[in-house]
Amino acid sequence: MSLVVATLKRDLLLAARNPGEWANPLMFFLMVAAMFPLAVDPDPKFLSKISGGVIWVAALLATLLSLDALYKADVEDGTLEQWLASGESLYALALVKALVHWCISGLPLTLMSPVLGMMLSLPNEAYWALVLSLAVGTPVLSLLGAVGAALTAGVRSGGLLLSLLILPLYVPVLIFAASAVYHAGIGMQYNGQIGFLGALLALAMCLTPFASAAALKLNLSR
Amino acid sequence: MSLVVATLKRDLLLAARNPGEWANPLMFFLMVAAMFPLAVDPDPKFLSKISGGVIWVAALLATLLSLDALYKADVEDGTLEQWLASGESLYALALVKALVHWCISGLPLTLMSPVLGMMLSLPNEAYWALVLSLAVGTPVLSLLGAVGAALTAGVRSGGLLLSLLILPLYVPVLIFAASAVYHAGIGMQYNGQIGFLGALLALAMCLTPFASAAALKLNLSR
Amino acid sequence: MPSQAPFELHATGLCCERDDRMLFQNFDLTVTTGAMVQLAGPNGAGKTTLLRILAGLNHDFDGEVRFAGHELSEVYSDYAQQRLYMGHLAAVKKSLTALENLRWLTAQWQLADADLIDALEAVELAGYEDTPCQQLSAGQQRRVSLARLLVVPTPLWILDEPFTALDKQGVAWLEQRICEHVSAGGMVIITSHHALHAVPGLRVIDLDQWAPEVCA
Amino acid sequence: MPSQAPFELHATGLCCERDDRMLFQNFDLTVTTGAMVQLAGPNGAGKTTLLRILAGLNHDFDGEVRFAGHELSEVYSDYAQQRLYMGHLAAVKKSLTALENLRWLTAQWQLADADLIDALEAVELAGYEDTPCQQLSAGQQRRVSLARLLVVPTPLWILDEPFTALDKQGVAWLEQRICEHVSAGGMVIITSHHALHAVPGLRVIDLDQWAPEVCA
Amino acid sequence: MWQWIKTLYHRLGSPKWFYDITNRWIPWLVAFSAIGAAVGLVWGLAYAPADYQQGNSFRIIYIHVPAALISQSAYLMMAVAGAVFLIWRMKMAAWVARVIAPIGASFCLIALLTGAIWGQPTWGTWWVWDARLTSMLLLLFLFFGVMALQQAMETEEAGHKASAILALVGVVNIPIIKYSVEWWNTLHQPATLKLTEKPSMHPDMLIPLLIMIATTYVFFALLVILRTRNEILWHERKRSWVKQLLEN
Amino acid sequence: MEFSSFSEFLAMGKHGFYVWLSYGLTALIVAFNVLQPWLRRRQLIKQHTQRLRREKKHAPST
Ligand code: HEM
Ligand SMILES: Nc1ncnc2c1ncn2[C@@H]1O[C@H](COP(=O)(O)OP(=O)(O)OP(=O)(O)O)[C@@H](O)[C@H]1O
Ligand SMILES: Nc1ncnc2c1ncn2[C@@H]1O[C@H](COP(=O)(O)OP(=O)(O)OP(=O)(O)O)[C@@H](O)[C@H]1O
Ligand SMILES: [Mg+2]
Ligand SMILES: [Mg+2]
Repeated sequence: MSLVVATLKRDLLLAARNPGEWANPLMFFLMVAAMFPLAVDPDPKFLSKISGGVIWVAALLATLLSLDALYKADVEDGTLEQWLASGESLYALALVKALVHWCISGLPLTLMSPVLGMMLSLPNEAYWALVLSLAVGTPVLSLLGAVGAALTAGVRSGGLLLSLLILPLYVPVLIFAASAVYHAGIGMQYNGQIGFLGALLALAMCLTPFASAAALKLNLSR
Repeated sequence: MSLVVATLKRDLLLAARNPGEWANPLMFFLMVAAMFPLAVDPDPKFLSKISGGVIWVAALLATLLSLDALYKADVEDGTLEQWLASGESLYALALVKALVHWCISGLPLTLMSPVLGMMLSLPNEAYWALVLSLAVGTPVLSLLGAVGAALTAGVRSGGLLLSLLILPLYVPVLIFAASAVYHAGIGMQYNGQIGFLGALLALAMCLTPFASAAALKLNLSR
Repeated sequence: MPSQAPFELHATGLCCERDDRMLFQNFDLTVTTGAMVQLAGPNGAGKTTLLRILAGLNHDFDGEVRFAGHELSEVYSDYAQQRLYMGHLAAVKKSLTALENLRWLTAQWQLADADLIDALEAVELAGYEDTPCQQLSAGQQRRVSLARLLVVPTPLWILDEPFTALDKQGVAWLEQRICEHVSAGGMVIITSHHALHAVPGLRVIDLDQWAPEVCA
Repeated sequence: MPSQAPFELHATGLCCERDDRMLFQNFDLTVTTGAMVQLAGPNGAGKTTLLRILAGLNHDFDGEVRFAGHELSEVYSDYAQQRLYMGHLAAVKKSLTALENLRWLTAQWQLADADLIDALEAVELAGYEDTPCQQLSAGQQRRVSLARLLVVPTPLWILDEPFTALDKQGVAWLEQRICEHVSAGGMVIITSHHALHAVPGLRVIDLDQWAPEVCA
Repeated sequence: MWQWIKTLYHRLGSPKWFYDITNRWIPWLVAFSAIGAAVGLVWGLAYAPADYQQGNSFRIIYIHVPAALISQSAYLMMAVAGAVFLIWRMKMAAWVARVIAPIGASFCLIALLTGAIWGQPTWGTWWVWDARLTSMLLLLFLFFGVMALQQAMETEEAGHKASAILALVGVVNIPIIKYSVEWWNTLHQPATLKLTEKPSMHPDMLIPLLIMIATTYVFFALLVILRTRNEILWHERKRSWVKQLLEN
Repeated sequence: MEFSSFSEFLAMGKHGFYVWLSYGLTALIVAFNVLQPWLRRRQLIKQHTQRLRREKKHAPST
């Protein structure tokens, strides 16, 4: 147990020492969202219709890109091997890693999203839904993505492969979250969607660490 | 000169041996484009308005992600050092690498784009503009991106850093290309935009290899 | 340091095949108090593989490894508390300081910082506690990882090439530390291409002798 | 193999500082026909750094290196045709075959495939021409890279730790190849932790002797 | 009963048994596939009456529906085989799982292509973001993901395990994906384009469809067996029984 | 029989293009799936027999 806490501390410390780890996804998020008006149509009325979806797609891509590095360094420098040697459960590790990943990707994105909403003329009523959906949805992205990261930890150019593996699994989150924001924007209820996201989160918390743990073991008992 | 040709051959051979190199960007392209209807609105009328922009953003992201690996393997296994030792010009190498990158990313994307156009209800009049803008625009993306790849070749988690460096440079390409497709879709002329893309391409061909060469030298004389 | 029941690790009939090649066959080994074993053999003989099997990290083999009479996988977390495994890789993060790294490496045993600082001093890293490890040389980084040997209370050490990147003084220090540990009733299993001249009671096992006949 | 003008490489007053530490100072070296130089020194002494300076790959130094009377950077492409540089890294792509790799490694000289196949045979890779290199062992991969020494017509070889990963036979073969090259009027500059006993006319330069006094 | 399961398990785990027994099955499977395809296609293409609305374009149904059904079953089978491999370490299961992926992806592709082609005359468009179409597209991506992962791993063994884990994660997700996509679709878009309103089909239309479905399942089994046999030949190449087999 | 002539059968009442295109693509994909294992099997057997022959040739010398 003490190792779990120590790992949590250490990974947060690492993120603090390498600001790129959390700043880069944030910048990417901003830039993807900023590219949209340029590519499509900068008319605010038009933007306000698509802004929720665009912000969510940007958040999803930013999360995805930051996932690649999740386990790679740990595999390469032997940290993961030491974890395995410690006899501590890999389930706990997988959970901690996903948690840390969320803290340095999903959480900043969530906090940043209102700014993007402003840039993309998000309807006023939808801000709360956007933040809420990101707060509940991005942990699911981290958890699911961590499975992919664990699977591809030993693979050379894992980045794109990871996207291929994980994007289809992200679809339910995307659909429900975007729909929550959209409905909030046209003044409708969105409890159902957020509830569904919550259910997904609960499910992901229980199940994905098992898959991650299995994948990690596979990468380690080579 | 013979080394230039040999490198061209070898890199294409490598791509043929590792199908992931060209298949992954393609899949990513498809998936990003497929996420938009899910996140925004699947109504064909609506889609046909944004399809050009969305396809271009997807192409841009797919190119970007595949850039990360462009020089990395060559740095790590000493290929680049051998190139430098050969006395052959780095300008030629940079050009060859960008060309190969385009062949395995931009070219397949261009060929695939009509399918995406179909899926995103691209207006019939815009297909030709889409393919043309991709054919002229993606080489610019490869050339510009190669500079970023050369700069970050020695950096650990270079992927996101690369995106940050390169995305702003991609903006002009994106704007003109998306506008070409959009104008074609509403039945207007788009020669001007394509012409501008062509000019960008010419400029990029002449200048970026110098920048890449300088960046590579910097990475190598450590 | 001594555990309640006497420490006992038995390996019987270990066989391991990699890439269609049999590395070793019917390998037997017993490790009890005071044992000091060096695995020898050329590159690719299977030393690391065997060491990882004995450490319970590799499950891809035939035969069995028992700890205190039980299958290793059944009592793995007990076992993990009683043995220290150091692999090829140092598990040292470049952007953390020496002390922060050592703290994580020993987190399982919850040691006091004062002890850790003493250990760093003993491996000649006094004054480097708060230096990020990327500013340390390769040998110094290994020393951070080796400092564990001074503070972690496990009877069995499993060390894979621990002399890597150490200079002469470092090698001498480590050999002496190993001797002390063994004479205090501890156990060590080690691989090294380096001859351990200064260690009494050393048993050298050449893996090639356990390899089956090679068919041309 | 002999070039028109006699081959001459002069280094004078080379100084190199890395991370605030002076590696060597006022280093002089002349390499002409038949020279055989080994750079020695402990890890981190600066052997690789010096070798790369002599190869024209590193420009971060004081002093000058002249080839046939000209600054190296002025006549670099001529120089590159006349010297072969082999670094720590083998520049072998795992998914290409031995022959394909060798073809790229010698592309500059446009050699016939038949010669390349002979060279592969000479380094005991006969029959592996069409095997992807990931299926070769580390030593065999090095041999692919070393096969160049048989076919490339450059008078000067600059080799950084060429014995890495080679077994005894391989080492003997390489030493012999170096002797042949030198006695045919070629030149070799080499770093190696390994003593080159079988090479006549060898000049060993210990880099530590060129390092300035260390201030404690 | 238990005993019987156990022997079956041991036999299935034995490549040699599988190789020998399928040797005897193959002719039957080939015959069934050929006859089934001949009867089903001729009946469906030439004898079934034209649809009162869609005319003759509905004849695409005889490949579209079987392909769509089989590709979904294929994913499930792949995941089950993967689970068997992960739990009981049965090598045969890993080979079967690996072999199913490209076959399943092929049928998925067939369903998508024929569906898209069918859409043109009936809906006037190649593609709409209908729930069923979207989830089929995602299924194709899942297949591709499993294949890419298998190929990317360094050793084959690791590839088997990794793709088995991924397939299992995918299986948990498939119902979620399907449900969410359907729900999303009904929210955004009134179902103007239904795949079919299922009127009771004319038996002359229905029977060939059923024949084609059965045939496709058999044909799928045949393909899996053929590929698995190749895997066996490769992996068991050093075993004496393979050597004997080849010497004859 | 739904069609009175073969050309009518081919035309499929204006939908010939769609029907035959889907059947054609399906045939291609199916053909690939049948050919792949067959070719692979031939290749495997060739490799095996070559190896066996090589091993036999080497056997007396060892
Ligand atoms: C790319 C486009 C299409 C895709 C991906 C697709 C996918 C599917 C799938 C997955 C099924 C199996 C449903 C099940 O699980 O039972 C199915 C069934 C079916 N499809 Fe399609 N479809 C497409 C286009 C069409 C079109 C254009 C039509 C005709 C108008 C059509 C008619 C049918 C019929 C009649 C069935 C069987 C009846 C049923 O189970 O509801 N499909 N399709
Ligand atoms: N992940 C792996 N997959 C397949 N084969 C492997 C793997 N790791 C090692 N091997 C093979 O197993 C054999 C033994 O490797 P091992 O690492 O145990 O050797 P070693 O005796 O420790 O060598 P060294 O002295 O170089 O450390 C080698 O032939 C190697 O090629
Ligand atoms: N890129 C770099 N930046 C800063 N310092 C470096 C760099 N590369 C090497 N050094 C330092 O330069 C010194 C000499 O390194 P060099 O690689 O030349 O040593 P070497 O004599 O080849 O050692 P070895 O025997 O390990 O090959 C070392 O102290 C090293 O720390
Ligand atoms: Mg080892
Ligand atoms: Mg060196």
